[in-house]
Amino acid sequence: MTLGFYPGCSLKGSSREYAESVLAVAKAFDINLEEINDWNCCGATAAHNMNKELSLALPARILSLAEKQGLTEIVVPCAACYSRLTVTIHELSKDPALKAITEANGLEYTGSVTVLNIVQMLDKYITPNLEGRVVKPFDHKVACYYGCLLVRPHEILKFDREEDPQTLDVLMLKAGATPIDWAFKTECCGAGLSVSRTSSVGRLSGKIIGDAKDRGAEAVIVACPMCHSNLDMRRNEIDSYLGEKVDIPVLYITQAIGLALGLDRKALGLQRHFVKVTV
Amino acid sequence: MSSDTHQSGISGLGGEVLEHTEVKVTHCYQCGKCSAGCPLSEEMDYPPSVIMRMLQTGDPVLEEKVLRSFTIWVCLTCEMCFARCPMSIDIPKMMDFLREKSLNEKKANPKAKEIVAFHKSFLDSIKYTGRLYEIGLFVDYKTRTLKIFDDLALAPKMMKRGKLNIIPELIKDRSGMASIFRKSNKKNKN
Amino acid sequence: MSKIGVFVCHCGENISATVDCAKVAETAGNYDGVAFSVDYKYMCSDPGQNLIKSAIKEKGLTGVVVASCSPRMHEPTFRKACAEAGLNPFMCEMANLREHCSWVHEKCEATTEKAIDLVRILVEKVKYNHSLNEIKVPVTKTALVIGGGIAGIQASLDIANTGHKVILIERDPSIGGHMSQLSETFPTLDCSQCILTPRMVEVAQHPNITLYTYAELESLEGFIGNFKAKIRRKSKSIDEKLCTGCGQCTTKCPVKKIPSEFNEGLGKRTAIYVPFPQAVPNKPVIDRKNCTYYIKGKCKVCEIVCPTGAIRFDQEDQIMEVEIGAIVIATGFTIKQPDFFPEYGYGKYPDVITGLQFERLASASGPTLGEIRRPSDGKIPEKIVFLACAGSRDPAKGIPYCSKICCMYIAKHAMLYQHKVHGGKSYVFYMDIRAGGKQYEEFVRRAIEDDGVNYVRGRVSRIYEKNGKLIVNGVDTLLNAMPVEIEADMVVLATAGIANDGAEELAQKMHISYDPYKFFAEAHPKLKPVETNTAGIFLAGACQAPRDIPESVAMASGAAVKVAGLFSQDELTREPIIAVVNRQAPPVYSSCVGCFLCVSACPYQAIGKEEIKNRNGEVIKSIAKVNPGLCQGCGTCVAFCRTKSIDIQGYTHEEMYTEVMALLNEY
Amino acid sequence: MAEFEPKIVAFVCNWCTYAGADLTGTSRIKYASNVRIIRFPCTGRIDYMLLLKAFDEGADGIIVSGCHPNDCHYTSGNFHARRRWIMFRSLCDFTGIDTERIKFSWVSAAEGAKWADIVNATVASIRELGPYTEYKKVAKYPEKEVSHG
Repeated sequence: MTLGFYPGCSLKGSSREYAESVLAVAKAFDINLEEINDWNCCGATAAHNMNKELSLALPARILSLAEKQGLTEIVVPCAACYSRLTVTIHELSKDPALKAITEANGLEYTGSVTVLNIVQMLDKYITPNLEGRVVKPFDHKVACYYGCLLVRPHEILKFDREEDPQTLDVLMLKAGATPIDWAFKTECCGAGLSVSRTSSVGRLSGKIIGDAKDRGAEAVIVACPMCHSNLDMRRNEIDSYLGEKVDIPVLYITQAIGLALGLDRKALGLQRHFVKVTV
Repeated sequence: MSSDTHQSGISGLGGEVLEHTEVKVTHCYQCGKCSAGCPLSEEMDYPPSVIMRMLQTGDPVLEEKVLRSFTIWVCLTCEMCFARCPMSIDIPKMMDFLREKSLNEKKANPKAKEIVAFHKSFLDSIKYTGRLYEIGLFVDYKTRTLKIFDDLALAPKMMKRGKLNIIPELIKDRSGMASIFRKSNKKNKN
Repeated sequence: MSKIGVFVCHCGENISATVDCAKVAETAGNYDGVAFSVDYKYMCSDPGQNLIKSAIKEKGLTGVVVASCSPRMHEPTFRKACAEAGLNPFMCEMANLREHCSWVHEKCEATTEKAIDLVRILVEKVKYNHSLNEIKVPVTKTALVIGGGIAGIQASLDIANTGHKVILIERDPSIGGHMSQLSETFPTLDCSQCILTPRMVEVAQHPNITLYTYAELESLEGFIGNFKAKIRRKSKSIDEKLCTGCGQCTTKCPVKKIPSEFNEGLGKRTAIYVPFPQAVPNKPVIDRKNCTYYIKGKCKVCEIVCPTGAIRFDQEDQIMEVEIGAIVIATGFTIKQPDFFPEYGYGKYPDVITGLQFERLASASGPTLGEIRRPSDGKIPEKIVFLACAGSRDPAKGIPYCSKICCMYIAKHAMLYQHKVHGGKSYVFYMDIRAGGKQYEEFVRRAIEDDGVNYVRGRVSRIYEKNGKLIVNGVDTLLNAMPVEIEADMVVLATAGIANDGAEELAQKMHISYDPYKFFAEAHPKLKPVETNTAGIFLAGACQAPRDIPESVAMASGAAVKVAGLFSQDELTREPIIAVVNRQAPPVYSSCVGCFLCVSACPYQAIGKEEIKNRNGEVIKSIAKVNPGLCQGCGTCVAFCRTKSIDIQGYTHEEMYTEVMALLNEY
Repeated sequence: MAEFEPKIVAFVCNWCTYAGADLTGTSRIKYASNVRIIRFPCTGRIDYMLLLKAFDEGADGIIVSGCHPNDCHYTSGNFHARRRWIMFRSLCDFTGIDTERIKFSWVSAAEGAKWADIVNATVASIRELGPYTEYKKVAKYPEKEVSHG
């Protein structure tokens, strides 16, 4: 089967291991991910911070391209892109004036595209067939970290419960892991302030890594490239916030699933992490 | 101002917030749950509930302080406040509007220089290439902020791990992209 | 031929200042059918009324129009005067020349013309009026009280003490309600059980009160003074006559780990149980859901140990029918449980408890014998946090209202904690302190000033567990919304007071209204706080809205007086302004075609079906029939009726069309 | 020329609007004297044929007023009145009866001033519309001619 695929900028650059693992897992289940032709950046935090119209027009172009390409379901692994696309669909359906703006840009979007985040994709197409495919159970205590953009705003995303969500945990359980009950599943990692206010990120991500460590997690599982880069690449700041060196690796959910499926570590891009993946 | 805002009895900046975001500042009863849950509250000059209160007063002096505040820039739009607000007030949406207005009126807080610069660099990057060009973004951001040495150690490590593209990815329809930016900006400036 | 008298009042100068009263009387005197017309300074005075009475007698009047003030003011006065003179009171109408004319218009020709019109309308209407007789209904002088909490207890005792019979039903095995669970009560800190238990015993022993516990209302029909209720007496699996309450069975029952409802899950009970030691009646029931015998078919330990042979495993629910004249609903309320709060852990932290659970911890008869110990490990909490408005005043969670009692009981809890745990630290997160009651504010101040409770103004955003502590993320809005993080040992949520489960179902059984939150609706928020919109059904206590004990008791006594007032009459009289379905000579019988649209339109369930039978008892026709006891006279059915077969006495089609035509033909 | 004085009939409920109009009186608020109030137990009782009858008989304008939603003395009569009004209005619009001349409103027992405002506004708007002369003419055609049809 074929699903639409919107990788987003991070997956082509700093988070290419996410893309690699998504594609590897999909391939293992005979799912063809067809990239949207000539896709553009969704605008991320910058656009909606600076310019509302732009923050809707950019995702609208993506949706319009997907529609033109005949894709009905598109997989968006990046939680931030997922959030921007979903919010855009919501806003466009709600406000005709906004729709007019996108149309002014020569963009047409009739609303036929469904956007799936990675967890929804896995839930829908992988989980039902997972049983029997797990050759190397991911037998570790894991802290599943959802971050902000997968669960909020709940009114629009309607994904899982907004505090203490469970979908990733259930998925990891099926992959043979022991998900721990911890307190920072949906606290913000610092996301968009990664570069411009690194100190804040150290504090916010530090609390997350700290709690995971305190509760004995052997790995943190994420589903968002921004969360990953903050939790993985900002270890200096995190360690200095925590006052100790913590080397718990941070894995994308698709990497963890891939490992359980017995896929090649390199194919999953594990060598690209800053914190060495020991699990 | 539309007649709606007039009818709501909210004038000034609160009225503009209502007009553009449907957020009614009068809905806030100052319980403080947003400030309590905000991960960045302690870095803000005015926590979110205080921003709401300032807008409620309709006092132009306080409204000016809101537009010049650091709060609106350090807000991460993590949506925690909105998720837990007992009155379902969409504070993040309001923050988006305040940022945009602050920027248009050239009132962005000096402490937010780096944050604004980063956002600008980011948008510039995608304006010309359609997709984010991370090295370009970093170079542009560093020229804007003169923070040359921050994060410098990160780049080679990323490079080594294949996380940075040397050559930008370009989309084909770059004129279409440019047009989207032009149109969105035009409307924005008036 | 009608002989109508018109009496135009000057009301001192209130009417005559702008209306030419003499001209009104003179003009009216010339109308067909008007036999007498006069104007007078004060029609409502004794001489004025005598003028009407003597005219009725002397001129043999068949109808009267008094043109004076609003009928809402003096209609009863003038109708009574007419009745005293031998004229049916419903042959008297009032034209509103004061409120609707002289007071609202300038003195001019047009104002007098309007006055003349208003009189003419009613002169023509009176011609079509019919003599009506007040409706009399008998009264069954027994009251049903539903719910045996403090409100139901008070209402039962008050009614019983007026000499009337009361049937009190309670769905739990014992009366006492939430009040019996409380430790101390605000603002005096007297022991709840100490003041409640004597009342409970009084109920059990009162000769006028019949108490059925473990019983629920099954159905209700009838109307004020004449209700019929079916009561389901759930099987207790014991013979109450034989049981002496010795307690052998409850001691020996092998199923001992059932969370006790009375202790809010903090203690355990057996499958055959008495909810608490002071229960009334103090006889056990078997909880069939948890009893080994009912689950697995064997055990019967209780039967073996019972010295009087009172266990009845095969006992069935009994449906009992009672006739009653009035009902007091006192079914109380319940509270939201911690699992309602995502941000406070969905109920997964055992040391995040409700206010009611704290009551049990603080109660000398509770699971910890009054020591404040946390449920998880039994440790005495050194730091405790109380959260006000947990769910209340939270439209996002669907509860916009204030639960009213929490501010006070939180102050009490914090105070009790400080008294019991020396050196302990307590924090209260609040938005406003609502302490409007006698000695309430002083009580809260005492908690803050004398007992050192830390009040922090702000709402808590999140609670999570870390290293055996509960981390409470709050804020102090009085300090520029500064974040406040407390590592607490225990957190008490003052969860919202909500309507009982099944409140909606009960309201529908009784045809009473309820608000969007399923609290029962009073007939008028100010002037009829204990009445419902169904005559003869009254409300007491927290089933109407969250209420504290003094308010519940006051409401119960209020409801009891309403019942006693009703029972002071042998018959009820009601205005005959009710709907009637026409009847005609055979073979038509009635123009009603039996579409029964009126049945569904009637807000009072006052319309039923009537079968017209011939001499052989065969049904010829089925038509609508109005129950005069239930009909309130709104007339909604009249507008619905497509055959114009239903009409409302006093506002008939004939009368209303006549009014319109009389007005416009000359106007 | 003297100003046109419209004939306005008000069908009001006993519990809210009638009492509200009483309050207008006790508050001594002045309003146009063109209105004549006819009292009903509830707006739910008003069958809308009566409105047509009023136009037939020469009314220029009509006010129907009862309790606010949820304030009905009889729980739901005003809701029935409103629903019926919505249907009736479209029927009138469809069949050529001027619904501009019918004012449907809610006036509570506490809204004395509102009652005065409604009457004044209705009088003003009907004055603008002018007398409903032609309708009256149609309605008053000699009976024998009508009865043939």
